[in-house]
Amino acid sequence: MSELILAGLLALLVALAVVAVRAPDLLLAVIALGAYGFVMSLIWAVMGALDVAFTEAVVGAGATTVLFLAALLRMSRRRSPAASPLRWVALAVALGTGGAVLGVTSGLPRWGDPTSAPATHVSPRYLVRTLSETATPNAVTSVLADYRGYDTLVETTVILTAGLGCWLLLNPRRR
Amino acid sequence: MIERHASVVVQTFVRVLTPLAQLFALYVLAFGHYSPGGGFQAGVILGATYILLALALGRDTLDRKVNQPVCVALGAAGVLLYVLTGVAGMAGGGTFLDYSRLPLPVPPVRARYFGILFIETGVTLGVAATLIILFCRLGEQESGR
Amino acid sequence: MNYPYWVAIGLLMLGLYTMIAQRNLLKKAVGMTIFQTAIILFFLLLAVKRDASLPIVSAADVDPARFMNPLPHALMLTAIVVMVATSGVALAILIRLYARYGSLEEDVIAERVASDETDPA
Amino acid sequence: MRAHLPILPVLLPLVGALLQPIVGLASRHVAWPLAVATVVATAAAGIAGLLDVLARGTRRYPVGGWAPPWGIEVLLDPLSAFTVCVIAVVATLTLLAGGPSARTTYESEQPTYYGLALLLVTGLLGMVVSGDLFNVFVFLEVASISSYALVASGGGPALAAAFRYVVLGTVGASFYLLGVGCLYALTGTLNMADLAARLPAATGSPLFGGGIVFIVVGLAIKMGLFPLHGWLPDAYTRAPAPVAAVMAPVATKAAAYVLARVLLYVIRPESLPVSTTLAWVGAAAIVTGGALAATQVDPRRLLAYSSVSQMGYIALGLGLGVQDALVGAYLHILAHALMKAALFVVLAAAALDGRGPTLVALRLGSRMPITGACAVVAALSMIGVPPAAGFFSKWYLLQGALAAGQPILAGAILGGSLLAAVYMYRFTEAVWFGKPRATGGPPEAPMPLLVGLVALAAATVAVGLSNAALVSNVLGPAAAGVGR
Repeated sequence: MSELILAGLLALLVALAVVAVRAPDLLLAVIALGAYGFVMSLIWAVMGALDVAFTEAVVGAGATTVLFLAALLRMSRRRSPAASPLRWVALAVALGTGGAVLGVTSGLPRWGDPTSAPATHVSPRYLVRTLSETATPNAVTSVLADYRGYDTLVETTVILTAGLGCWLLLNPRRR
Repeated sequence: MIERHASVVVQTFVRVLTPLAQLFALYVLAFGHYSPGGGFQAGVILGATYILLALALGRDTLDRKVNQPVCVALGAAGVLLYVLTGVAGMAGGGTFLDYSRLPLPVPPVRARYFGILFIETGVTLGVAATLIILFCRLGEQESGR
Repeated sequence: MNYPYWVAIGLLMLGLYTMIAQRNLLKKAVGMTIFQTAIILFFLLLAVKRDASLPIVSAADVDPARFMNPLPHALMLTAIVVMVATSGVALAILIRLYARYGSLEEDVIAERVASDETDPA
Repeated sequence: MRAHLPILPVLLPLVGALLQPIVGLASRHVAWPLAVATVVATAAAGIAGLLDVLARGTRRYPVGGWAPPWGIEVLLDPLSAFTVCVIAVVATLTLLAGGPSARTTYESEQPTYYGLALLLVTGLLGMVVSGDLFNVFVFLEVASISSYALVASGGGPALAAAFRYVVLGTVGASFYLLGVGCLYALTGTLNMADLAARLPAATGSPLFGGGIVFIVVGLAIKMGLFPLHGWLPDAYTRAPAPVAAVMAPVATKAAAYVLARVLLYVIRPESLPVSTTLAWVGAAAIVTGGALAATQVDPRRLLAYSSVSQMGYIALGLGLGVQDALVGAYLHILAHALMKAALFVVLAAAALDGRGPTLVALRLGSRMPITGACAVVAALSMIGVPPAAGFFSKWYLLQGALAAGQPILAGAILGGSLLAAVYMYRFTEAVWFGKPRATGGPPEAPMPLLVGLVALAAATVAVGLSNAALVSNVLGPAAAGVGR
């Protein structure tokens, strides 16, 4: 059952991505991008990554869309329909990269394999010991905030960096 | 320019919803230990309540409530709270971010629990302040230039 | 059945194509977001274990095969935040570009930048 | 404090950056002194760390008290400690020298500018000391996002350059992340030492080759390696003068360091053709970048293309992978950072004096004799004239190329020097000769700028003179240790 839901959501995801990329009206593109983010978060929820789904829903689908919309208020909604001279280059780069990733994924463990390397090395400790070592039942929280808390500090720093950057760039007193 | 929404229903609803959403943000922050959620999500929700205020009651309301330079400084203070929690672990004889060495009157494992809470609070503060700044600046009107 | 990986690859190609081929800079930013989420999807697919539940454990010393791998989840939380931060700065640059050059089309901006550089106002 | 030496080069600039907006609420005049004090402390910690590592060996610092591979470890060995010193010292001198220029550019926004500049330094240093591939990605993004904003703060044409930089930089970072994902899928670990132990058993998988190719391509974009340098010339040309002076010498070096770390420490270079390709790409970068630099009329663009050429030397050395070539590449990281910093500071001095962005309009020699003299020292080092640092780094690279039996690559190294002679001659001629145009400002650059500039030029010569000691004590062990 959840296989079917996942397949349906993935199809919807691709459709929304195409709309976001192709739409001639930028407002439509941004709305489609927001819907894309939301469907993505549903997919991750179905896959059991609830923490990521939660974040994608509030940060990816929510905050990103709000920021895109706030920016669009100050810009033109139209885009010129002319084709780019670079589209063949782009197609070659995209196909080349896609082909390379496809080739590489032939080495991936079968999807959902509980004996794959990521499932058996490093990560089991987090599940087995999160309660006894950090008193935190949610292993994602304990990995994020404690085992790999250094990453999360830097991640918060990234957010602040973006805030300072926008603060510097969009000062109304500057030209 | 983002104007005050015309409908009284919307305005009243947002006024009622805002404190509730902020309370929910605190819940998401504190309950991240047990269920999905944590500092980032809480920070975004907290920041979003201010954006909601701006959308429903107009930019003026937001500008009255938010002093932008102080908001930037609060964002930095949030990250600083994170760093200081880590430095407190160093002061207790551990490495940076070793919460088990925090100078708290609890056993080491319990200290890790509180350490996570401290840093998540810092994250919430940093993310919420930054999101408000991003929205204020991205949505600012042209007339100031 | 590795079909979810194929979706991630398709989105990755779509995003990359858009970033290069679209002349509208906002569309490039949209492509950038799709490209980044594709990679996040790829990473998260690695975390799935068949018939496993959420990585929230209620007792000590559980069987790790019964729970999803929490490590990619934690990593991708970080990646999502990084993605939004990049979008924020990109949008700030776009707003300034539009205010200065009155367009979001790559070639129009390039023309006006060129005349700016030969004749700095 | 000794126990915490590995983490201090990250903590100090981070705290300094966080204090900027808070202290900025009270006064904007303390921003510059605070920033300089921060980087001075960082450089001191970096040097102390290097001395400690040389005396007592490699230091592994488990952040959060979690043993790797479960936690993130910070790694201070001769190579990372050396690179930390390069970045911290050069950032100190450029932030000092860029102060007067930043004051006129940013005025009341100085706290924000210095906050972002220190975050850039934090990101670069964090990448260097990290022992975890994903942690490197996060620090890489701190450095990148602050760079995007700093370049864009130039306004006008700089905005277009910055957007291009965002798009290409995001592709680079995402490719890197994809490569890390492949290696993670293969081994289940992100820790560099753990990967190095587990990868040899898994070299047959397409995930191994694919992961490394994605990582190398991603980092090549970030280090501005030809032909993926598309973002670099415009970004360095249009960025405000103080930003170019801070960014250009160090921003690409951290990515080059990570490339060295991944290629030589995490994987065994002999197992893949990636290294040979890298050496040839480096040679192409040297020649193409040099040729393009020789044709520029804008001195900033000239220096930017020269950076493309000089990054080629580093890639070539890393690709060759033999002892002398590695020593040459590491020494060139230091030499290029010093001389490129000096040259961009010279341009900042010219801009302060109101001189336009063409070679013809530069002409500051007789008006600013000290500044002009420093420009000549840096230019000679760039060409590779002894006893400047640039001579010795190229000398070791040449030895390495010959030792590896690659006379064509050795030819590219020499050809790059000839091209450097052409473009640096044009640069120096523009600085010194031609009729000085009288402008309103006082003669000679402001004192802090001169202090930083003279220190950079003096360091270029000092590093050259002391190269034997540097190589036998620091770089030799670094090159040998990485090949271990």
